[in-house]
Amino acid sequence: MPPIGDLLWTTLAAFLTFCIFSFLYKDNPFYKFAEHLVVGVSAGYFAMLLWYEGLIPKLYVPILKEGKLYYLIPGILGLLMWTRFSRKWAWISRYPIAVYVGIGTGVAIPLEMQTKVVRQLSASMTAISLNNATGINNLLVVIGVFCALVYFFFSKEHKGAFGGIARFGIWTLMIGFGAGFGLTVMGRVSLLIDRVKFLAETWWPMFKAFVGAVF
Amino acid sequence: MAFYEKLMGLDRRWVYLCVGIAVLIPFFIPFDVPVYTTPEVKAVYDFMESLKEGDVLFLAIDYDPNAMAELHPTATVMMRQAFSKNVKLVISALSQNGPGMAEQLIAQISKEYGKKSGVDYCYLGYKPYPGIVILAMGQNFRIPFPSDYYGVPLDSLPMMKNIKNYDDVKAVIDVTGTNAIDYWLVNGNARYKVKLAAAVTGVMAADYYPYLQSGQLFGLLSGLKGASEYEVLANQKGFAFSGMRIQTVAHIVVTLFIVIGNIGFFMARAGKRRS
Amino acid sequence: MQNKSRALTIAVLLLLPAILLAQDTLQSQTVAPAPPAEVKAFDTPNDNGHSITITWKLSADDGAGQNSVTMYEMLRAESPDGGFISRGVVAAGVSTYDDKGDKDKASQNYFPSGKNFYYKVRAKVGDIFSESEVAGPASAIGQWYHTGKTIVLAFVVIFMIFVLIFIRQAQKGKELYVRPIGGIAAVDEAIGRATEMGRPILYVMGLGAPNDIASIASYTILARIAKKTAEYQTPILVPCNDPIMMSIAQETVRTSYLDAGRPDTYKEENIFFVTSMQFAYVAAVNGIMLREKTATNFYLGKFFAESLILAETGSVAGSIQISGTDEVAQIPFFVAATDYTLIGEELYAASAYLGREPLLLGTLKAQDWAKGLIMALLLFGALAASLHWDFFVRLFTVRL
Amino acid sequence: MRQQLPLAIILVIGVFMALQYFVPHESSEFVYEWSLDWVIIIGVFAMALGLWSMFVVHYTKIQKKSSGWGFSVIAILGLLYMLIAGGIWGIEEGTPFMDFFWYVYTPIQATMFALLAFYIASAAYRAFRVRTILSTILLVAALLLMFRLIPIGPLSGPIQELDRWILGVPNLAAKRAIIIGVGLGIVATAVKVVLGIERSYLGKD
Repeated sequence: MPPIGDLLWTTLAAFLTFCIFSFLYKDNPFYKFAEHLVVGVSAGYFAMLLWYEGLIPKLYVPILKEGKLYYLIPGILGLLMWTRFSRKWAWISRYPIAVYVGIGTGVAIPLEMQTKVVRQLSASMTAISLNNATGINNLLVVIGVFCALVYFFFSKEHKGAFGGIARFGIWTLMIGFGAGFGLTVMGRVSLLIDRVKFLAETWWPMFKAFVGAVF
Repeated sequence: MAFYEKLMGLDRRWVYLCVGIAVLIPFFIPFDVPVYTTPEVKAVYDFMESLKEGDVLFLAIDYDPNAMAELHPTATVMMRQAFSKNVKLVISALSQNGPGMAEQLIAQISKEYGKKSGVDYCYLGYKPYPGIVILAMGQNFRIPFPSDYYGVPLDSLPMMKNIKNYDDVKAVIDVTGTNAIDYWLVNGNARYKVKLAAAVTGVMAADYYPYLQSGQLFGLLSGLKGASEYEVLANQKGFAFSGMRIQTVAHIVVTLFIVIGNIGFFMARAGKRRS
Repeated sequence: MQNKSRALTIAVLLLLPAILLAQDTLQSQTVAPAPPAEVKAFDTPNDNGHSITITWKLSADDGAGQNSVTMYEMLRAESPDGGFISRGVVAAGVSTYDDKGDKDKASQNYFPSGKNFYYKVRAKVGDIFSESEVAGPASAIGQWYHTGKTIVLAFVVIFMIFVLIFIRQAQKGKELYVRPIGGIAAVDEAIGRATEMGRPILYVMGLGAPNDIASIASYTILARIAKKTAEYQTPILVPCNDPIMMSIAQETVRTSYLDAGRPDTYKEENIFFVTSMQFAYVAAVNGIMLREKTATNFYLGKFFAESLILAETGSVAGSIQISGTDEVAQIPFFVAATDYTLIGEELYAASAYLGREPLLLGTLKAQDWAKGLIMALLLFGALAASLHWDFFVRLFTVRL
Repeated sequence: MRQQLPLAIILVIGVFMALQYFVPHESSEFVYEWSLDWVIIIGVFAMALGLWSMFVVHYTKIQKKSSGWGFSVIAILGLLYMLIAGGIWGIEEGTPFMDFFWYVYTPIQATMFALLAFYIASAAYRAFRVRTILSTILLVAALLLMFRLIPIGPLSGPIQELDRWILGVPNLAAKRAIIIGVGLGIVATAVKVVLGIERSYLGKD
């Protein structure tokens, strides 16, 4: 007979698993139960995580333990977020938000230019040729990227030759999307298999053993 | 409501039901589905079959437990195949968290075939810096591994008597979820002309097909799919195959629904034309 | 204590190859390999000033001669005449090594900046080795500009110039044409439908961080859409997965209602926080769709695996769905399961399209010019690569 | 004060952080790492707003006895449990806090994730019709990739090859084009925000 604690916890997990699957048929009290439970639990989990992994190491320790008083600045900014609790002073919260957004956008400008634009561009600079497979494929990639970029033009009407290129571009995109979709099916199915495994190979034997032991 | 309308406007719950069945039935009821075996997998299998009793093979189990799901089946089936043919194995585990897992696997399978450490196989275990270890083994296994995983000096192992370096093993098969394969390619294959094949995770596979074309790898197994192909070839269908069976059925079901939807669509169009 | 043990493991890791090679007892090689030559030690370029680079000429017995070298070991000392300690190893065939450490003085692996060091390199096989001449002194210094990133700087500058040019034009009142985008054209219709049905609109900003640019783009679109919903008097529900996103969304929507001249009808409780964890959030949004019977769903921002869950549930509820994300892996599912999808860059163009403010349209034109430039470079680059004009190709590789 | 100062802050910080990227020197690294802490710390304080908002949503439901208010009780109980359990016993493995994480949160999130297996099928069924050229291309590409797991006799070989080609050539091209476009879109949006051209998200009055 399995330890009663494990059994209860695992049975709860199995029950919640069924609750979520029941949503496939229609929205129902079981799903609502699981949904609201997980919303509360996850919010609490994340909040505690922020407390222990965020507030304590990033604010409490630096200021009170290491005496890095300059950490008071973000601390105060954080406090300013709380002005949102009052209608009258809510506008003050724009300062921390401005800082927050400023950091994000500032970092993004060069970083995204490097990782998304320059790197992709240099990656496409490969030798093209018509007398070997690799060369031809490289050529096709370059053409594909070119046409797809044409599709993204906003300030030019998609008609005539330009429209033709754009159309070829969107075809390329569609092949990519189709491939992405088809490629993903396998991964999604294995997620389902894992759940079935949990029910059939972890929970059920445990449950059966218990029932067997009791009756 | 016309038949084609039914086909097109099928309540999606029927789809869900079919998917559920498509996963559950093959999960609980084992049955055969034909598995197409790719040449790059068959190449490895044929090579293994070509080995004679007493030949030595280097099996590198260079993956962490987190890649177990995808790679354990391959390592298992290959080890079984080797032992069943009385091929001797030199086994390394060049991934930091791998050695324990590899040790369990070896213990289990060597028991199945009554194989003894030091006689039928030699488990070297783990040492840091895979690049250097692989290179050093090209000189002599004893440079990085003076003694095996269990602390027995290599020189005292009967099986290792006249095995010095890669020249004395028929080939290296690297089962890996890490970049160890890159070191095997550079420091093993390129430097010492090791005959090399690899089994990698599904996501890694795409990056290594080029090496297949260039002949630096004589075979390549991609994730669970490669493993299942190999299980079929070696005729010991196990975990990978049953997983693949479910995948195959599920994919067929999805495909069928796409077909059904389109049949309905065409019938609808034909219907419109008539009226 | 813990620190000490970590330091110990680090030390062990550093020395392990040396140790394990030292234990080795084989008779085969007794001849020491030829030593590495022309050893140079110099400050590592483009770094934070805690690393020195060592280069050398491979030993004659590396890949040739006796072909016996298995590794090189770096040794460092504070004076040329002694006290050398091992700093790390590289495999044979490699002729450069960055001797780097932490910048934080407390760290066990601290590497002092601006201090002189001397180096020598060992070519090793087993426990037999031969040492190079001593190189140095060299000291680590931090740089103030990363030369490897110049190309990125160039792109940013050029792009800024484009932006400024076209903003200028826009200010001059120059009309800019923008081609129609299906997903954006459908926004009005979608809002109208919700109004007719007297049902709310759902706006999901995705699971990005509040300062992900995709999220910011989503706020700006929300601003436009909320303005319309305010005019149409249709409630808009914005469940958020991050408190800061919630705060920003509240400000945004409130402002839009203000602009629409209907501040009285703004309901703050309609822009609310659900939870920060991906699938719990999705579970809740699923519930909202089915229970509030939202007539129109917008999914604009950063989305991950949940994209398809939202889209499918939405179509079960029979809502019109307009989606847009920059997550390449998720676009296929939005394309398949929603009525309209803003593909990648279109997401970032949307606010300009909806806002129709000349300044914003100006930046669209700048984006097009940048695209044009990139397309030209793309073709020329491929050509250069084929003609082996490596200098050109190298120009565009960022050396980090 | 209410409008201009925040915009000024964004401009200054934005430009500074952008330049910082080009400076490898450790003082610049320090600023960057510190700024990351700022983001985290602001986030921690903001969480209080989130929890409050969540509490209000459910509390009003309960108060109004609006349909399904009972479930709101569950949500609040779940929240309180985690806060209290985490507060008392901490969040290490084996605490009542982590028990709830492993046996309540994990199975639910894993099952939500698993729903995708069903949804991907029904999405395929509804979307992949040979309606237009585009939807046909989408359909064919998806089918070809799915066929790699379906034994279709002699065709299987060529299909494997074809799939590899699709992934390596058109798929790669599509991805690259999208990523480049996205990159430009991101930079453009970021620039608009830093320059204060796009300010709708900041609110005004």
